[in-house]
Amino acid sequence: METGYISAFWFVVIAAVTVPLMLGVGALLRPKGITTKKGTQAYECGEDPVGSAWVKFNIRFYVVAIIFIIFDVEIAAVLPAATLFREAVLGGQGAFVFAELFLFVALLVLGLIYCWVRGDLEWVKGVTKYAPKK
Amino acid sequence: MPANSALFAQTLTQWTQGTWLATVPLWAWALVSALIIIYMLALPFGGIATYIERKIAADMQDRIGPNRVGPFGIFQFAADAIKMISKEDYVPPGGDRFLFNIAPVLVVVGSCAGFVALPLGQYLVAGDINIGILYIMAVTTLIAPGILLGSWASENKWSLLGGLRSAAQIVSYEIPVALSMLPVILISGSLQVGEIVKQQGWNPADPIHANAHFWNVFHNPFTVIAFFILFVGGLAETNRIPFDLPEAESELVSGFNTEFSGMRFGLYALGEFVDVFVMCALVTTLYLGGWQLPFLELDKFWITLPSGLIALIHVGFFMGKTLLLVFVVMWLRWTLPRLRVDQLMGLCWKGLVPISLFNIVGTAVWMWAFKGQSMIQVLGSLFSGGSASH
Amino acid sequence: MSNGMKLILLIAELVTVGSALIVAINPNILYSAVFLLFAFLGVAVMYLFAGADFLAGVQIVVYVGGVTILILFAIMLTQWLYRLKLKDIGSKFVIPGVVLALGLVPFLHRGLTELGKMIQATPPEKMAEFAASPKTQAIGKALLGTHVLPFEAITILLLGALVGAVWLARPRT
Amino acid sequence: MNVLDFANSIEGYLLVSSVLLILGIFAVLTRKNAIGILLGVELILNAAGINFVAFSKYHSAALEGQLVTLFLILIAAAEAAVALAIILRFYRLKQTIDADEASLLRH
Repeated sequence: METGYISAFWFVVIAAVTVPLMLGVGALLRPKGITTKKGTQAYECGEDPVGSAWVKFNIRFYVVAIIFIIFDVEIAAVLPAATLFREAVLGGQGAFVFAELFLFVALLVLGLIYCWVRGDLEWVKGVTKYAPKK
Repeated sequence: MPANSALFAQTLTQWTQGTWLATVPLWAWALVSALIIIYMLALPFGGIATYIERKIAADMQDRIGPNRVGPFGIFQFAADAIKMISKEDYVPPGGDRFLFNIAPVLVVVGSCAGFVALPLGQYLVAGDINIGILYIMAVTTLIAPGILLGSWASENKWSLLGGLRSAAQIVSYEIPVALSMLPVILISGSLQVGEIVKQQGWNPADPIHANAHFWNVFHNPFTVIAFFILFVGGLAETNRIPFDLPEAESELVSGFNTEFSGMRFGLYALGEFVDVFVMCALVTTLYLGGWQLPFLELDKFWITLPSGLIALIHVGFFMGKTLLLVFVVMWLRWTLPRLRVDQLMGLCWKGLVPISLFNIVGTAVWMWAFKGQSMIQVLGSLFSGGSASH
Repeated sequence: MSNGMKLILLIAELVTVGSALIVAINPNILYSAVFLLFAFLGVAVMYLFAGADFLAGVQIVVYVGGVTILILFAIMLTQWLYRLKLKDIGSKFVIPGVVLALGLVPFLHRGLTELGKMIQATPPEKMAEFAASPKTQAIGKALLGTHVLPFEAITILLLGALVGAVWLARPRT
Repeated sequence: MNVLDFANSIEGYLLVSSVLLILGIFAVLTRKNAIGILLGVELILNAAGINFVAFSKYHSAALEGQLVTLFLILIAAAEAAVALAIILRFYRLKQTIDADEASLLRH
């Protein structure tokens, strides 16, 4: 294993330790005995919060996440082939790698066109459809 | 034979040759390099950036800005830090204490760990690992779950809405960002950041002409577009204006960090600024030649410069380019209005993603047609009658 | 490999197992999802130590950055259903579940103890050389060479999954 | 055998993988919540991935195991997307995500 990962390990450890460290330093420095009164509420512009804070939200967030994960996976899958492209081009045999890359882009474009045409990328579509007719 | 890619630690080892520090093992130097970069670069930058941002804002709005603490108010960030540290450590009573505590850790780790693969100088990169770009993509994904969990744990409607927007925005814009890194990978044939920067030098005497092709942003017309897409996507991933919907103060109070106060808020703000730096440094590394100077190679200069001076010049150029981009980020804040949610998603999926897919094909065709040479090299070989091409 | 590195691997394995335990038995589904994130990270470190650097990166990008976000969205979207009855464990299959899970233990134990005899011995230096070699380009060559057919099949499957999942998730009137 | 060496051996990897498998099966069978079942499935898939990677290093010192794991991760992501979309659909139809309620082959 490369030694660079040792650095990565220390970075993660130090960054993770920094958070409790700073909060701990604060606990030592700050004046004692002054605490917010119990029974404080969530800050919603001074009004009393109505209902649970864990509201139901727009399902569009979820559809976007689904589209994202498929694109993300496709990109991860094409990275190894992409690193070979330069070598193949300089060696005069780029056609195969190029075909592979083109297929990758074509599949992503197809998926994107499907989502676009069927309106999954329209953020406000659901709202306007359910809005009461005048 | 395992490759030694902890270049920063290795450099420290070499500099301390012959002193009493020579017996310190590599892992300890790796720890030292992590301490140096996080505590002397990342976190101070996060602090000073708040001061710089306020000063820039003041200049643009014809105000004076912070001017009380120290000369030109330069110690304002220290005063802010002391204020935040000494504030009450507040956890919302209805919220989820465990998730509330763990969320800032994820955000800070996600932004600080990205520094590992950023080459500050030729030999000043903490870990030049061979999946460098993938590594940076991987660690920065920790930020989105951190923001989402923190907003959930706050038990506040504004927080939750801000967190959901933020997560959706970060994951959406990760696609154009990743797609805009692909042209660089096609050009360089490597995920290793050190290798990518090395190829962006200028060396017409190189036997394989394509090995040193000047900055990637000028490699072909498509990479110019990809550079801008990467920058815009980076703005959105770091929740900066004009993409600051997650913390839009006019509609969501303060967004996902509404309930975070004192040092907890400080850590979020710090994480955000560090993330801005990582993003700008990544753009610099991939497209603006990293530590490379335009048209100069200090190693092959007509006088032999001391290696320490070369390292300093490299770091200076890297920081200069990166801070210029950071300045642009702050400049945009006072220039552009905020987008609406539908415009945000539309810009990403209907604008940036198709264009960056087009860029990939375009770059591949260019590479194929011109044997991997850049625009400048092609023009150069045209003027010299094709003699420079191999 | 030095003892310190082995210790890091041991910690990663313990984190993986401990997080998986919490995923399986914690009644609060949100905590299960959060600890699933840590289990994914632990598995990524284990991949790294087994010489699969590229896979470790893909594991984090896909699982932590993708699947976890998706699961968290799903939990937050549906949570008002079960926040009142946090006790999530307790389907019809609790007893079969415990029996089956415990029943697998002797088989796996036997498999593990017999394993040393079953696998062929790989020379340690070959193993170390394999673990140290960079994998990205090698995987790329394999994906474009010997394994091109499953690779293409999977990219097409992903397109199908995108169309199907978006169709299922789309709001209807 | 030293515990550190055990962690770095194929037995250590397979022990982790089998514990993940057992816990995954346990979660799949005992969860009422359909998303909980999905969490269990993810554990099982990761257990399989660990197995392939471990054999790839310790048994054959060849790349095949890693390729299978790569395919596995890619398919697992598609599976998660489709499974969560199905759960969402079920939630909209029945206003519940209790997997025990999903007993009809139609909607």
